[in-house]
Amino acid sequence: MQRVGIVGYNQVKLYSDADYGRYEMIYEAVRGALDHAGLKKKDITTVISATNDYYDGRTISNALTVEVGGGYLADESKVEMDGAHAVLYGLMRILSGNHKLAVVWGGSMASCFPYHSARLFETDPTWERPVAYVNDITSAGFQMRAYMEKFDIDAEDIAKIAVKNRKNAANNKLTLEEAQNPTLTVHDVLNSEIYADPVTELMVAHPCDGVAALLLAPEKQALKIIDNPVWITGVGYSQETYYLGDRDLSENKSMELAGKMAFKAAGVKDPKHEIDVAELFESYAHEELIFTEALGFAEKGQGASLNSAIDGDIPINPSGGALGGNPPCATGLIRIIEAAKQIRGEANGHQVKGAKKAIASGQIGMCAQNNILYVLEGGN
Amino acid sequence: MGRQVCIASAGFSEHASKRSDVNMPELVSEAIEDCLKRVPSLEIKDIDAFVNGNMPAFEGSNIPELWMTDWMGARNKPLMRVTTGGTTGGSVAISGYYSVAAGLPGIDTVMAIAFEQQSQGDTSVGLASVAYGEISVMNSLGIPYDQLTLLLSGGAAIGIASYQATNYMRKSKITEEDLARVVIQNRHNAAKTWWAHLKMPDLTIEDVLDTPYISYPLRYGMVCPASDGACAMLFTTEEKAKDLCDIPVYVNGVGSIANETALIGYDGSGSGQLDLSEQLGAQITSDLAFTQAGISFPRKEIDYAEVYSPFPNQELMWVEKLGLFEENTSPEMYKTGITALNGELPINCSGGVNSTNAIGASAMERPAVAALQIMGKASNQVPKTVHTALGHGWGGYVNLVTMMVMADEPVRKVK
Amino acid sequence: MSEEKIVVANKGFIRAEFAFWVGQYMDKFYDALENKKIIGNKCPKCGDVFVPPRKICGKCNETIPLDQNWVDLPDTGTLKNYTITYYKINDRVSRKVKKPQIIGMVKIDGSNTAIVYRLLDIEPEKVKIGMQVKVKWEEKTKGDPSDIKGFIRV
Amino acid sequence: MSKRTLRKKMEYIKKEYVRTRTMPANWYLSSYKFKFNITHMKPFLEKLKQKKLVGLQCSSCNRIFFPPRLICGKCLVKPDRWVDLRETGKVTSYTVSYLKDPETGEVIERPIVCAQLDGADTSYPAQLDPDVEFKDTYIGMPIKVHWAEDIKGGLMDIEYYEAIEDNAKDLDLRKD
Repeated sequence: MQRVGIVGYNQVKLYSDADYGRYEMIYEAVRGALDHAGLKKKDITTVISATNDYYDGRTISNALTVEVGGGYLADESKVEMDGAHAVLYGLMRILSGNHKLAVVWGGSMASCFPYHSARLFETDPTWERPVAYVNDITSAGFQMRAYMEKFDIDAEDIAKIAVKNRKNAANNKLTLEEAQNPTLTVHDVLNSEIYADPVTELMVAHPCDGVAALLLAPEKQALKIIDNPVWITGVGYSQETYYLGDRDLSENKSMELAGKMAFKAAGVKDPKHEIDVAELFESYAHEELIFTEALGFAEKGQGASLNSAIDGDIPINPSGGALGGNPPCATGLIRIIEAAKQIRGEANGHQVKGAKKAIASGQIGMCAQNNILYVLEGGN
Repeated sequence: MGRQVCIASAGFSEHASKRSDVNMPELVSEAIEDCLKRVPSLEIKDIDAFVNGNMPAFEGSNIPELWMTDWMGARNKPLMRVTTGGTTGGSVAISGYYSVAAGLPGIDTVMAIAFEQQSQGDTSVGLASVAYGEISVMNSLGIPYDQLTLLLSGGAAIGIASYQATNYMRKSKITEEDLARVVIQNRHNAAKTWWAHLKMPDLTIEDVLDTPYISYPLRYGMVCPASDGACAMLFTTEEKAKDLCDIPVYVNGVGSIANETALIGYDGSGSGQLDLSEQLGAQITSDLAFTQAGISFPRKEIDYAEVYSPFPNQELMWVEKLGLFEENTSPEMYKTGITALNGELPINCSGGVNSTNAIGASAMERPAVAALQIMGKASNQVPKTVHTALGHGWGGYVNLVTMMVMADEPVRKVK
Repeated sequence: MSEEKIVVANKGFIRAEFAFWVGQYMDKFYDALENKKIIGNKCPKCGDVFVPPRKICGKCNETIPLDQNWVDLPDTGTLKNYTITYYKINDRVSRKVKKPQIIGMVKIDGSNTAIVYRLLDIEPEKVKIGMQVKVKWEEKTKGDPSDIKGFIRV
Repeated sequence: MSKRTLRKKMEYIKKEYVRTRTMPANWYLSSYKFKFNITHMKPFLEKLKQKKLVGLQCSSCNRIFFPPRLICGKCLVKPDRWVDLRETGKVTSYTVSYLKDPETGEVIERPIVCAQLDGADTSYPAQLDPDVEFKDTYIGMPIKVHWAEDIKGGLMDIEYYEAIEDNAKDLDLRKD
């Protein structure tokens, strides 16, 4: 796979109830990304957005964002998945050779819609949705229980992840204020309110308001635009079957397949030693462990023994991850931006020393049914 | 950079106003089955990736691809969902093209699927919600809701089309009869297409003009139906397509240029498009796609066209805006039969959106039919040989357009 | 702009109604539920039994004919997984309730998939993965998913 | 569409499908909020109170937006210059709405127009003088603002547009 450069990015600070209009927030993200790269509106040839009709409360959620998202007379399209999937489409458009600069933006305002109800709309409407026993909350509980039961893991190990991510979030000023907690303890996490037993409230990446934007350019153009683009060298994505009863929730098949595909594309043979930093979209603390295992950073069931702190073996989510704020449709995009920041050395306050190769992931669906993984590299 | 992309097959499900015998995934699986029938050497497990889309708010299900994974055969396969409202199908087809063109390792054969089961949903509320927020902000700016309903009775798709119709009628001085003639051609063609919805082999101009107005100058008999249906297209690389089918259809140009929002506009800030029949976005899209495909004289070089025209005035408008006919001449072309099945430039021989409109799928059915016409496998096949064809889609808030130009010969990309 | 920002947040007020066609496979299944019976269908290739029935087996991509391969199943099963939550979600809102619900994932005996329902008449501490459960039917069945009120311990 | 009652059936070749049961679901937009930043509308509304019309101009491409816009899509910047506009304009597009009178049940045909003020580069849907017959409406028709009796500082201060005499010599521009 040919490499594609990330030449600019911007993320609006996350708020639980932002004092922003929707269009204003999108504009701020896209304009900021263009300014970050020193580009103009007329340089844009294609715009890919990631929004969701049920999150925005409107049909064709991209139709009226054409002007504010920089799409006027540009080749415009929308991916109705996570922002990270929109990056994939932007990447495809760049790789096809038809486009020179792609703007990818994604986000939504969770303060404006009933998040859990909108997620309920994902379930099988002919069987599960009328009774609503399968939803994003219960599926989180099932997933954590399946993981703990199969590998005999303590809830404490999972709480540790929540503590780590929320502490990391405190060092990242773009994260949600409510999610930051530099003094959190494992005891606090385990004793917070029950979300879906065994998951507690503090293990959950709560939805919030936010928009992020990213600029992609082909290799030649990227080098002309800035001196130190971050390269996307590999991407993999996959989807597993839908019904929770058909799946082994203790592992994540789609992340495993996405990882294989991405590492193969990027020529990564030994992810554990080659990857310097990982930004994973974990909707719940336990998903981070399941992902680390799926990606081969640890043996199955041994994820908790990996030191994933900011100065650890493989720092995972030094930015705070999705636990630091989860704006639907933007979270995966923010993970890519954070990984790019690490490589460029722009991660103020949560920089991993000497990060050269990073991975970032995005997901959608119950129990992370569909995953996408990127391999990012620095250097020219 | 970038690979040559071919369409190896396309398939449809039966369309009807109520496909009450199937649920959404089953409807989709019908289209996939039909698509794979034309490529006997390919099995569902040989497909490397999937691209999907529908118009979710018309159907009440969010990201239904998650649920229908198994029905599509997408278990443990890469999948991407693209939706852009009315142009969803076109956007999905284009993303199918890009998925192959990008040359991501291991992704050679891509199944693109667009579907809609409109009978499940509430289309009027769905349409109202397009600009629901805008309506509410105009209310905060001092317009009471009863006034807004009056203003926006021209806000839904049909209203927009009637604005376009008045603008177009002023320029080209056509009569309602000209509009009815387009409808007749479409419905007669639909009668010969197995999957089409409104099959009316004996419809006459008088019948159409006998129906009441919905919104001047559009009459009930001129308006598209609401259908249930699905469409699937198979994109693959040049080498694989040659193995799979006799006549691979090369995708030579794609475009989906967005224009400014119209009518109340975003934020309730008015229309950036003064003349709704001008369609700058469509003009630039066709320029872009034709340039990519190396076509300088579309009127001469295009052998077949499928345009997205829920309303007859749009069909007249699009064929001009896409560069197929000179400005204001298309009504004449319909009169003289140039656009008929055995004409010089047949248009919408499947019956078009005017006869079958499963919104999410409609814009994909256009390139799908065009591709089948090139292959010689379309159900209402034109008698002449089709070398170059185009499929067009329209939607959004009068501002989104998709277009795909296909041919039986490739235009090599410059390295 | 130095002026104070004015942001309005307007509430919506309309509602869209949907009615999902269940398809002929699920229709048969609901007919059975109405008679307080559980049926599934079997993949002719791998032999997996699905509850509820499906047109296509995702594992082998094999189409299961509508008129064949139906399997009658008992209303007993094994608990595979469970969770306890105070949240209740519907199409409009999610809210917290006082009494927690125990939601279990139950593998109906003789099938290869699991279905998700409430566990009834049991204390949260006593729920054990692997325990045998049995369907508690709603008294008046309507032929929809709510005919199964939940599962109780055998 | 409000004309459901007037529909005449059109026959087509139909195929009957097995009717299966349905599962209900709802999408409650009442649980949604729509957030808008309307800071840029404030000066505009204040001017309306004084019966003055202002448009917002993009200082990059010089287009004038009436009503004001948050962002100029062409340049992707915030327009920030206020310009005065005249009260005259023209119809850029129109359609006829058929709404039932809630009391009499009679269907009223009323033209809805897109109005563009002279000098502005955008148009917006507005109402025409109720006395103007829908048959007399045409594209390019000159119009003038009719102010409401009590001015509140809202968009309804422009109650409707009244038709003014068409000075255009070229009558070809009129609708036939």
